[in-house]
Amino acid sequence: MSLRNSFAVSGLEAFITVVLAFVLAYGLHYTKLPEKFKSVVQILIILPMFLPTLTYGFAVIYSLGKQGLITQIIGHQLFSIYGFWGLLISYVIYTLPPAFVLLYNAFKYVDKHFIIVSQIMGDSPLRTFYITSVRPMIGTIAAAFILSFFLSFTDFGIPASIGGQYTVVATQLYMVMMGAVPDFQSGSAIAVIMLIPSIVAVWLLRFTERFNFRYNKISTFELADDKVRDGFFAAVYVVVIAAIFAIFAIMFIVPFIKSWPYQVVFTTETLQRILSDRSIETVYTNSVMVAAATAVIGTVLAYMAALVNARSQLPGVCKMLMDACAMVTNTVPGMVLGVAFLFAFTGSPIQNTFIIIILLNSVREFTTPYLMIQASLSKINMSWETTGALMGDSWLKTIFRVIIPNTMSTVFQMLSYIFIQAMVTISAIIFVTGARTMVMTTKITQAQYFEKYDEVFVLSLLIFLTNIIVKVIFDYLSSHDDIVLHVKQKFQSIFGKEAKRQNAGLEDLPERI
Amino acid sequence: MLELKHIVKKYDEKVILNDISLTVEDGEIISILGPSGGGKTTLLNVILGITPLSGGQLLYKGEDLSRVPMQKRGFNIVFQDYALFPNLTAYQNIVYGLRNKPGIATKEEVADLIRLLDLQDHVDKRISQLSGGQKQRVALARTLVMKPKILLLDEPLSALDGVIKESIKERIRTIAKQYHLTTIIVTHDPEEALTLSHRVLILNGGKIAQFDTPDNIIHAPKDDFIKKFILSQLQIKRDNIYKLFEPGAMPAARQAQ
Amino acid sequence: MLELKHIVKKYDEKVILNDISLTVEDGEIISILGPSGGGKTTLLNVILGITPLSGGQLLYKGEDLSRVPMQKRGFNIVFQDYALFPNLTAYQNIVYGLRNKPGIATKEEVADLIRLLDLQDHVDKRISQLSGGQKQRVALARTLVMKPKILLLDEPLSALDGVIKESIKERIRTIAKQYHLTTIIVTHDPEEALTLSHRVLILNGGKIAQFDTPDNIIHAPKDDFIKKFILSQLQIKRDNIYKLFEPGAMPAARQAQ
Amino acid sequence: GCGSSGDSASADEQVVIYTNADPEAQDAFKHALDSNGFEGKYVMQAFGTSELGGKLMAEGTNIEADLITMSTYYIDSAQKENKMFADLTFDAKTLQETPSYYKPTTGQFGAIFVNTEVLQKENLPMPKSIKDLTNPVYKDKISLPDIMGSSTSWLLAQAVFDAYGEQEGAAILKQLEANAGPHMEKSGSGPLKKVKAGEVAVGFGLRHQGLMEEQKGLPIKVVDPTEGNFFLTEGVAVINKADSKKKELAMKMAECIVKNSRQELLKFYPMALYEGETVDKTFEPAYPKQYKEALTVDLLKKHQQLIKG
Ligand SMILES: Nc1ncnc2c1ncn2[C@@H]1O[C@H](COP(=O)(O)OP(=O)(O)OP(=O)(O)O)[C@@H](O)[C@H]1O
Ligand SMILES: Nc1ncnc2c1ncn2[C@@H]1O[C@H](COP(=O)(O)OP(=O)(O)OP(=O)(O)O)[C@@H](O)[C@H]1O
Ligand SMILES: [Mg+2]
Ligand SMILES: [Mg+2]
Repeated sequence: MSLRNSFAVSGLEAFITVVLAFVLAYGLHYTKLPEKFKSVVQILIILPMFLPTLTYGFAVIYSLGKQGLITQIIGHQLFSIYGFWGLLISYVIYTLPPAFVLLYNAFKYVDKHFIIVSQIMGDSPLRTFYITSVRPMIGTIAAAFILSFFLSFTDFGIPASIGGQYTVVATQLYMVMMGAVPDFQSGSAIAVIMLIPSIVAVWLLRFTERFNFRYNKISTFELADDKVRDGFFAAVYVVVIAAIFAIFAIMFIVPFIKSWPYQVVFTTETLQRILSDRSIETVYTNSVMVAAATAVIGTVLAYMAALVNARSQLPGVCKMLMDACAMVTNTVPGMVLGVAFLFAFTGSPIQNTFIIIILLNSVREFTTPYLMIQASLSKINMSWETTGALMGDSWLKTIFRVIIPNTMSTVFQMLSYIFIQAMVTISAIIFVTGARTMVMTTKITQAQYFEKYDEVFVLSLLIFLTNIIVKVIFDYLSSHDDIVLHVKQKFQSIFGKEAKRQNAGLEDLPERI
Repeated sequence: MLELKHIVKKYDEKVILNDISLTVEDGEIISILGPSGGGKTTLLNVILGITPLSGGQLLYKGEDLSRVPMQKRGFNIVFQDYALFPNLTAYQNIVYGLRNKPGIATKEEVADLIRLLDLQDHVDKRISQLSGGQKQRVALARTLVMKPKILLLDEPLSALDGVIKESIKERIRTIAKQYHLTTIIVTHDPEEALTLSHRVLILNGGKIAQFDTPDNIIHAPKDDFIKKFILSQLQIKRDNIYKLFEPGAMPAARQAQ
Repeated sequence: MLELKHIVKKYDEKVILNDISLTVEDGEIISILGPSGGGKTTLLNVILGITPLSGGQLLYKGEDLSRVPMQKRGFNIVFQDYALFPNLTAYQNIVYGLRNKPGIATKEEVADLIRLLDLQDHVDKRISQLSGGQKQRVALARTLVMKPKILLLDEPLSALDGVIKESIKERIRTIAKQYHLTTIIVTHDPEEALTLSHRVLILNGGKIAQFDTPDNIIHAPKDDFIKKFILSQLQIKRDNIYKLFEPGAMPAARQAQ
Repeated sequence: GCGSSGDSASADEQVVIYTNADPEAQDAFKHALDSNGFEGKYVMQAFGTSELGGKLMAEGTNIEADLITMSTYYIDSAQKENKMFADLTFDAKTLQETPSYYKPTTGQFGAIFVNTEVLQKENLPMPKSIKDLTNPVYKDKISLPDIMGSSTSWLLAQAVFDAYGEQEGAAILKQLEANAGPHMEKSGSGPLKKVKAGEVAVGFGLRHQGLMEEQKGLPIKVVDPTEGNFFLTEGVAVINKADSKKKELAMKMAECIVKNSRQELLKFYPMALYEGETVDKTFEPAYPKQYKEALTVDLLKKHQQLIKG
């Protein structure tokens, strides 16, 4: 029953999310809206990603519930948020950003030239749309569907807070593993059942791979002016972003209100009280430290794996294994992974250290950065390693001198993605944090147990702000990776002989052999 | 008859095409020649209607097309990179347009065209299985099936082998004659431009450097640019080939032995 | 002296190179010519050592290199797509190998090379700011700095303009002479092959069709394939150009007016 | 006095305390420890009941903590499973008999609470008993914890089974579930959350939590059900670790908590656990009651069975 519910709500949710994400991503590539507008929209759509998933359920209750912000503004409740519809909406909000990011990036590799070919061949607008946008994206659409499906299929936070009578398999797992009587044995049985769809997912991905094709090159062209088209998309963006804002606005209001919704008086008391707690500082530092370390280690892991896959001569089996690994870590519920780590590392020296948290996070956030870097590694020149070898480099040396510098912009994207994810994930690490290794998200979970919602929101905002800053910095670095290069050269020319040789040339070389 | 009157095209205040006026007769083959960045592709795009004009007029058979959208102009293009749909077979690509305008070409006409372009053996192949020359011909067939009023070609030959190149040139000439098709070809190879077309338009920095018959361009180059850019290339080629066919006159060969 | 003895290369039982035997003298420029898929790039890869032999032997100065890994052979290549490192400037690309083998070239030698290739004004530019011809020369310089025993070039000229093409050809000849460098060039343009090199190797279907001086290939083609593939291309070109320079002899031009 | 002297210890020597207690109880523990010379000699880390339960089951004596406070039925089953707690070396006279490896810290009653504003707006009668809530007028207007997800729900089940017997009780509980509809909560604090947010009019949960909101001036009122206020206890236990010095220190702290924090705890958790304790009548529940059988995990499982079938 709960399994059927899970499939129904996750399936429908994934369908809606993919359609919506597709429309949003399409508009950013195929309209002539001002570039500034587009870049703002692009960030706003993924804003929910910067908040801990735990807050989504709250946000929905406090905005669309009986006493919610939206309900109060409109004057009556739009629909009952408990059960199917609440889940559906929260899941869509939850999975829209990652699905959007996936599709948005994939559109970059679609040759826009074909729009003209299609139009000039007399295609109807619908057929042009299909042949130039949908058809080339089928593989990615499937991937986005799977991603979205599993995110909601394995999430228990949202159904726990607004699932109502609509039981899903993830909450069952939650109740068995973490309920009144923890039962890890039955829990693992449910977890195994939950893994079955990932087999289907791997198959689906392999199947849609057949539809994939590569364009020889990616040409851009000047889009025709079309006020109707641009206006339509502008409206879509405004509506979607307004909806996201309306639902999350409450999070930015509650911390400044004495007691929502009974004493709506502005106060910074709550904020002061919560932030004056000395332990917050430690926990915040821990969080940033863990997220930063996870970002670095996760990036290195994903990079190495992708190198093996995209640029090594290892047998195909290794590469397939790598892909399967990437897929599976994405489909295992975080809670199961956390409990697995708990059992695996009990009694080992890394128990109750930051290392285990970082390791767990790195494994959990493997898939997306892996896919990101793999795409860009397989696009860059295949002759560089050979050239490097002919110039006397070892393979590793070429990797460091050439391959990595030329994928720097993707590396920055990976770093910021993993950092943000590590800041917001909860379900996996909750089991492996110890007394001295608490992070923000576990603190938030506690606040939730103790009914301190204002604290939940304040801490979430802190995470949110941190993520925004990180995102902005890394986006900037990513689009200006030559700046990094420039700074590096400056440093090298200021310090050391080694630098001088590399930069200024041959001053130090012996005159003759 | 296609008339361009004082055509101006700017991108963000940067003038790319500057006061281009010319007339192309029906059935004529025109080559556009010029250095990289000279505005060749832009001029093609303007005629096709991909990109709007910044100034001037475009007339076809006296009708002003300056504001008519691309789809309604009835011109067609073969892109330099062919832009064949990679998910369809060669044949599906060729008859792609017929789905939208079923009456435009009969089955026999398509078969004729396939035969004319020597594609019989390749129609069932996927695009990735075709050689460069074959792709080129499929792209040409796909466009010709649509019976365009004017055929535009962007660097159609630059990626091809010498032998294939000649055969495609021959085919373009045959088709232009057979269908009385006005054809405009962008290229950067003077030999190609001068041997293929009735008249050659040389663009430099967005302006017309010369628009004349090959004969006149070779024997009466209008300025130094034409002499240097066009003629010196040809002369080097001529010298190379003269030497090759002169027995024992190969300097490189002599040095080695 | 480079000797190939009964070289065989297969990919999954498909024979790509079939019993290739030949000898290249020191300082000689050799062109490899042939239709697409003929095995030209494969032969270059086999000599360079990127891909292992399926059979036969490769000897350099009498030493058997068949099992010696690429890095130890001391040969070097300029790829068709240059494979320059975009994160480095032109100059950093040129001296890239010196970090690993600091003694291999002196400062003056590098400066000489840069002058010879006319790159003085471009050494501080990023790769993306260079034109195709400049990239080509930077790639050449980067390889020459390593003082390879044999220089391999895969279609080094096919992407270039006529005028630049001639100047690069000239430079390759000068360098080969100056450094007494054995040079092997893959191309699909007979004109290029025949005017640039001392001897031309024509490959067809993985076999040697002819390996001879340009003179002999033109005046004593060994078989029909050579006649058709090589000579007809050249003759067409010759005819084209003869006609261009013969006043009033242009058939296309005549037809139109 | 269980005082100890000396300055704060280095991180390695600090005693690690894991607790599932509410912040108010944590504060009481801290106050007791700090004012008796243990300041800086321990770190206290709070967990959700489920997570701490999971850790106890999975890690056994490998757990980082030296000292825990936890729901006592959990302590029992962890001891059964892992034999992980040391016998306490001090004594304190409890009102009820306890095993040798823990002493109770708090007793927590179950109760009904209502959101008076919502009750009024929806024109609902004030409930007096749990059974009242089976009345169809409360359909979708009440929120209850789920017995599978939270031990708080057990207090509800105990009250019902005690008053109406197993058969009728199970039927009543099923009716209650149907009435709660979408507001069956996985966590014990869920119902109060719903009542606070105005999503429902009535909820069932821990009495002291409702009391606290009432005192804050929110439109919330605690109602003691006539079936009785049943209770669960939390207790303190020492992990049986190899490091005897730390175990000793942990033992001292356990003793200190038992002996010095009760005064403060009684303010939030008005239930006498030790001999000589008295409770302010105004905070005392109206119908305090104890279940006839010992509260073990097996009993909980049996009740789960009865309800879920
Ligand atoms: N969409 C655009 N926005 C701004 N500038 C453009 C755009 N398209 C082309 N240009 C500029 O217009 C000029 C002419 O470009 P065009 O592509 O017409 O040259 P071309 O003659 O076809 O060159 P090539 O032989 O290299 O193809 C170039 O300087 C180019 O940078
Ligand atoms: N890694 C490989 N695996 C299998 N077959 C290959 C591989 N590399 C090349 N071939 C095949 O070997 C044959 C010769 O290829 P090669 O690249 O040497 O041709 P080429 O003469 O350089 O052609 P072109 O002029 O098109 O570059 C082709 O049929 C090609 O499909
Ligand atoms: Mg162009
Ligand atoms: Mg090749």
